[in-house]
Amino acid sequence: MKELDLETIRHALRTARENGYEVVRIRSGAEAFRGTLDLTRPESATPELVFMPEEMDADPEETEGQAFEEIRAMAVGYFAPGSLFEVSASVNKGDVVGSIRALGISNDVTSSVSGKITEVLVGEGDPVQFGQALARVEV
Amino acid sequence: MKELDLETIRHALRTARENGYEVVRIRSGAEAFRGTLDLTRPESATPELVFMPEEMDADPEETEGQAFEEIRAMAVGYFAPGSLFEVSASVNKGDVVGSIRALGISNDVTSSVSGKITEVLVGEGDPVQFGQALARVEV
Amino acid sequence: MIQKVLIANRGEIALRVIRTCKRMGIETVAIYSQADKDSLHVAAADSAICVGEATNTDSYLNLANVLMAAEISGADAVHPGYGYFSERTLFAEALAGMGIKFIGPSVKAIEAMGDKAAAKAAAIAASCPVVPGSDGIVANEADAIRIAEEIGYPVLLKAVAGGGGKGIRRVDSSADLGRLWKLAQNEAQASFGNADMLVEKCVIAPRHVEVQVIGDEHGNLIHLFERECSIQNLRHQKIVEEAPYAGMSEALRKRMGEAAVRVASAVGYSNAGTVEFLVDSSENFYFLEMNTRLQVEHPVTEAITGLDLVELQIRVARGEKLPLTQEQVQFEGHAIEARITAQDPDQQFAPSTGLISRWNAPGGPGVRMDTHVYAGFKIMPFYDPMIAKLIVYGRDRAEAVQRLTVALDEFHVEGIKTNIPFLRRLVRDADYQAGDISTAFVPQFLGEA
Amino acid sequence: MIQKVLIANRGEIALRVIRTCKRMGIETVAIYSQADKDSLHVAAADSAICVGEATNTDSYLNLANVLMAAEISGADAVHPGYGYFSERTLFAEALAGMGIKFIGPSVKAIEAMGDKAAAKAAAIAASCPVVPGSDGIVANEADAIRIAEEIGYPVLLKAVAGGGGKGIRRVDSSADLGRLWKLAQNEAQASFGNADMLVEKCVIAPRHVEVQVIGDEHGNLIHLFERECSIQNLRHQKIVEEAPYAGMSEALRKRMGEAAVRVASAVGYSNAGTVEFLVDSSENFYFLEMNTRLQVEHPVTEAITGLDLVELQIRVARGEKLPLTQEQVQFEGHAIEARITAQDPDQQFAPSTGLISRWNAPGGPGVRMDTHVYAGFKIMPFYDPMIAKLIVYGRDRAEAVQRLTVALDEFHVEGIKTNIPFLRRLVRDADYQAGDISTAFVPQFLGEA
Repeated sequence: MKELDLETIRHALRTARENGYEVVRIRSGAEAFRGTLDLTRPESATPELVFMPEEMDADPEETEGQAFEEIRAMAVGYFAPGSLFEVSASVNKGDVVGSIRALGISNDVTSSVSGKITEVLVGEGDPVQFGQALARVEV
Repeated sequence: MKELDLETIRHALRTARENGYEVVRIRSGAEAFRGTLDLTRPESATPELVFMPEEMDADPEETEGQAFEEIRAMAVGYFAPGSLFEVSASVNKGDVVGSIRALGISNDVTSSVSGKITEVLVGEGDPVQFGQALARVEV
Repeated sequence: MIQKVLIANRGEIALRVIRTCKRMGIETVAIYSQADKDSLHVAAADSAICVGEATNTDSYLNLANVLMAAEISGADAVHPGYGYFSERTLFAEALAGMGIKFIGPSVKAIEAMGDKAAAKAAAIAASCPVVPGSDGIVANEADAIRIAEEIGYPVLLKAVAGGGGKGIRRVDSSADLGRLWKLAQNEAQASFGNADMLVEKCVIAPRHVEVQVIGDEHGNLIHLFERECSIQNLRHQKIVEEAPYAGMSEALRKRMGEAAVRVASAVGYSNAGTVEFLVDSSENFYFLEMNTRLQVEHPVTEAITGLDLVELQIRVARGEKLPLTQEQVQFEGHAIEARITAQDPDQQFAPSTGLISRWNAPGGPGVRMDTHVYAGFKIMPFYDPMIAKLIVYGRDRAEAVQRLTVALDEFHVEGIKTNIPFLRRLVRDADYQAGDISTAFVPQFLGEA
Repeated sequence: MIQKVLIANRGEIALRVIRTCKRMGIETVAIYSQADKDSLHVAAADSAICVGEATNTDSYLNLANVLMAAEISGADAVHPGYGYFSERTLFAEALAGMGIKFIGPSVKAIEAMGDKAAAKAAAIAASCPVVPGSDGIVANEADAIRIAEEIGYPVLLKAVAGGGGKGIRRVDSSADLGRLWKLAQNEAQASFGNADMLVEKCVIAPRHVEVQVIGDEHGNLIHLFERECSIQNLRHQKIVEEAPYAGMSEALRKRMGEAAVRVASAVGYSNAGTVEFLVDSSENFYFLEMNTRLQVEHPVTEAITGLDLVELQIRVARGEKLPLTQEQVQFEGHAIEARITAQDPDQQFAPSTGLISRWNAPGGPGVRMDTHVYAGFKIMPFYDPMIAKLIVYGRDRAEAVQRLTVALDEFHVEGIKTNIPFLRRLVRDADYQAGDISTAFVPQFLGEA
């Protein structure tokens, strides 16, 4: 789920209006918006509002121009690494990197990205929950 | 109490910081401030923050260049108008415009502004609460 | 022994179960969907396991993920709450296979009561009155017409696999039966994967009265008096429930309580369950169905008996004998529960979602709040619209109604629409205040309003 | 008749009184300072009158404004809550002169108990044990030394006009007495406008146990059992209170209840009041003072007796006889109240102000919340730091302590600092859990922590 959804923006605007702010800058992950509210209009009228994408500052973790993503568990169970599941291994999107054993059945874990594994976060037999990061990949 | 106290500003800043806003503009009555937050510093550090008085936009009710203020009750009791308490009367700051009777004692009501009364909001014997608007004055 | 319980549910009921577990010194594991990460049930548990994305089928109804959450957590028991897997024998069986205790009745009892025809047969065998109708599944439309003419219109067509007010169609004359029979069968097939139907006499404007029972695994079974649940919306979902049924004669209370115990005993019932009845204006009562789980409205029973039903569930699940006999169960005072839902009463109760920007809940003497939400919580469209239960207690019904009225007036929510304005009007209705209610109350009230 | 009540107070206690008035069908008028316009007590009342600016002296303690608010509102009665004007005879007298009923005891009774020396004399006359000490006001330092040596150190110097733990100094030896005598006199003069002092034996590590009484205006007076209030902070302010005092023998309960009724009767007491005692480890009890008003901690008495104390106050104020006799008052179970304050336990409990950005209050079975705040409410520096009362009920003390522990763990507040982390540690203390407490508990606990 994306954090910066319409609801977030609506909430920010409401907060801004209630507090009398005119400029709203919202940042979330790789997205940023700047909005200007016309506070002289009543709330029910269409707000005079312009939201524009902004230049983002570099993320502190990405200062060297690198980007990281994570391979995540899409099931609850016990993890078993595949042969590709090790630091420095190159993976392609869709590659099977391991499996999650649940109720006696093995479910493949595929990489959601292409890149080089820089860190493995779970080991053989570790219990994992849905969405848990299994490995970091430099993309 | 003035609305725009330190507490309000602190609250606005906290809200701004929590929501990732960088520019905070606070307006209250005749005062307005604009602040810029440096969000890259941790909260405990002295914030990089400049608050400066701003030019105020005209109040929608003052579009014709007029400004209104209100004479307010500073006690709870029954109101009795004085001779100046009528529409079109000119009052000076400090003029006695009526009284509030409380526990058998009459307490003078003085005008907090100079100008012309444009509207009277209470009549002889009306009960009034603290802070209640008694009359509108064009200043 | 039960030392660690996984709660296979979400929201207020998960939080409710966690509260009792913590009080009993039992470790708790919550499960949650990605959309529910900020729910109070997650914060309250000792640990929490994410079981999937927002939608129910991806998370709370993802059997493999929920079972595996129980396994990897090391829980020795699972509390199912209500809804979700609470009445699914597959779930209870799978847990048994994993050596994890299901906090609820036996698979056999769930099965016996999950099939409406079998449940009705069990009630008849236990000398409990049932609504006149077909002796089991009706083979075809012709049989349905014959039975309807025998027992007299109006009749109800009920899906064998339905429940909680779902899968029911009223038929007022033989002219309508053919069309509605097909419709009802199709709906039942689509909703429950089972098109089998019953035909039942439609009791006019009955009260919905249910009896709480609880049994241990040593054959002891008692009832904890009744709840009056006639205030139901147009979809037969309960909105306002109370205990006791203040207008009930002591003789009827005794007869219904005993009948409920007989029905439950007939299927070897253990743990908490509810036997639902219709009661007509002449104090005739008819077995309706049995819910083999904790009920949403269980707090009103807790309020008048002073018992903690979740505690009793856990104690009998760990093999203890019931700590009290039928004679030791007493009730005092009157309790009412109002279900607070994120629904817009001005828009045909359409679900309302969004960020709760203000949540000023009522409080003070005699007020209990059960909720997983708070100011700052975002209501998502994925789940049941019930976001809180307001339970009030008074020395008698009049005092409870007064407390409910005051509490609803205080309850102030912004950011989403709720049914609170509707409830405020409802509790001011003269018939409601007089206790003159039936399942026909809300339709009439909405027609008048 | 009482048809319209002005509540001459703010915050949770004003809201608490409003709740009962509304339930009884009585119209309510709130008063508020400009700083309190968003408090829930203002929203809950039928109408509200602003009585001044933020500070107490400008608003809630502005006698003319509060009296005139009562007059212009058309209220026929005023409930004073606790603190503020609740024990000021001038206020009660002025209301009487305006033909407005003061919901509280007679001016004579307030006067008799407001003067510590007179109160002690009344207790002695009613054959109620008192702490050994001066027979009334001590004339000078020399007399103070003589009495202290008679009764033995440590002794307490107490301002005649003090109360609620204020205006008390402990003296451990004759070497300190001279200096502390002057200091205490100066403080008493500054705080209460009255430098008169008593000297009393300091009972070591006593329990603070108080008895709730209520009388009607026809001479009937009963007690509603005791509250154990030994958990007090370093300023002698109660933090955690419970009812009953679980470790008390039935014989002592009976003796103290009867003594409280005798003391109250001796001054012709009507309405609700509390007789406070010290109890030593040998079950000796000593009259301390009488509070002639509703007490902060009254909800624990409500929880175990099922009574609504504000309702009883209003009923006797409108001339009704007490609706129950001493024999009809029963208690069941155990209740504990924890005062939630906006104070930072890591900064010597310094007051904390600001916007409450998150307020996730506990709930569920046996939990009562009394508060006027919510997420979005701004805590101002002008008032008492107590922002909420958490009251839990259980079948016995152990269950109540468990519920309190669970509830405190759930209680999540952001934006301001609260004493909740301190309370969480306190309820986990082994001595606290065992009920092994005294007024020395908190100082010891803080020393250890």
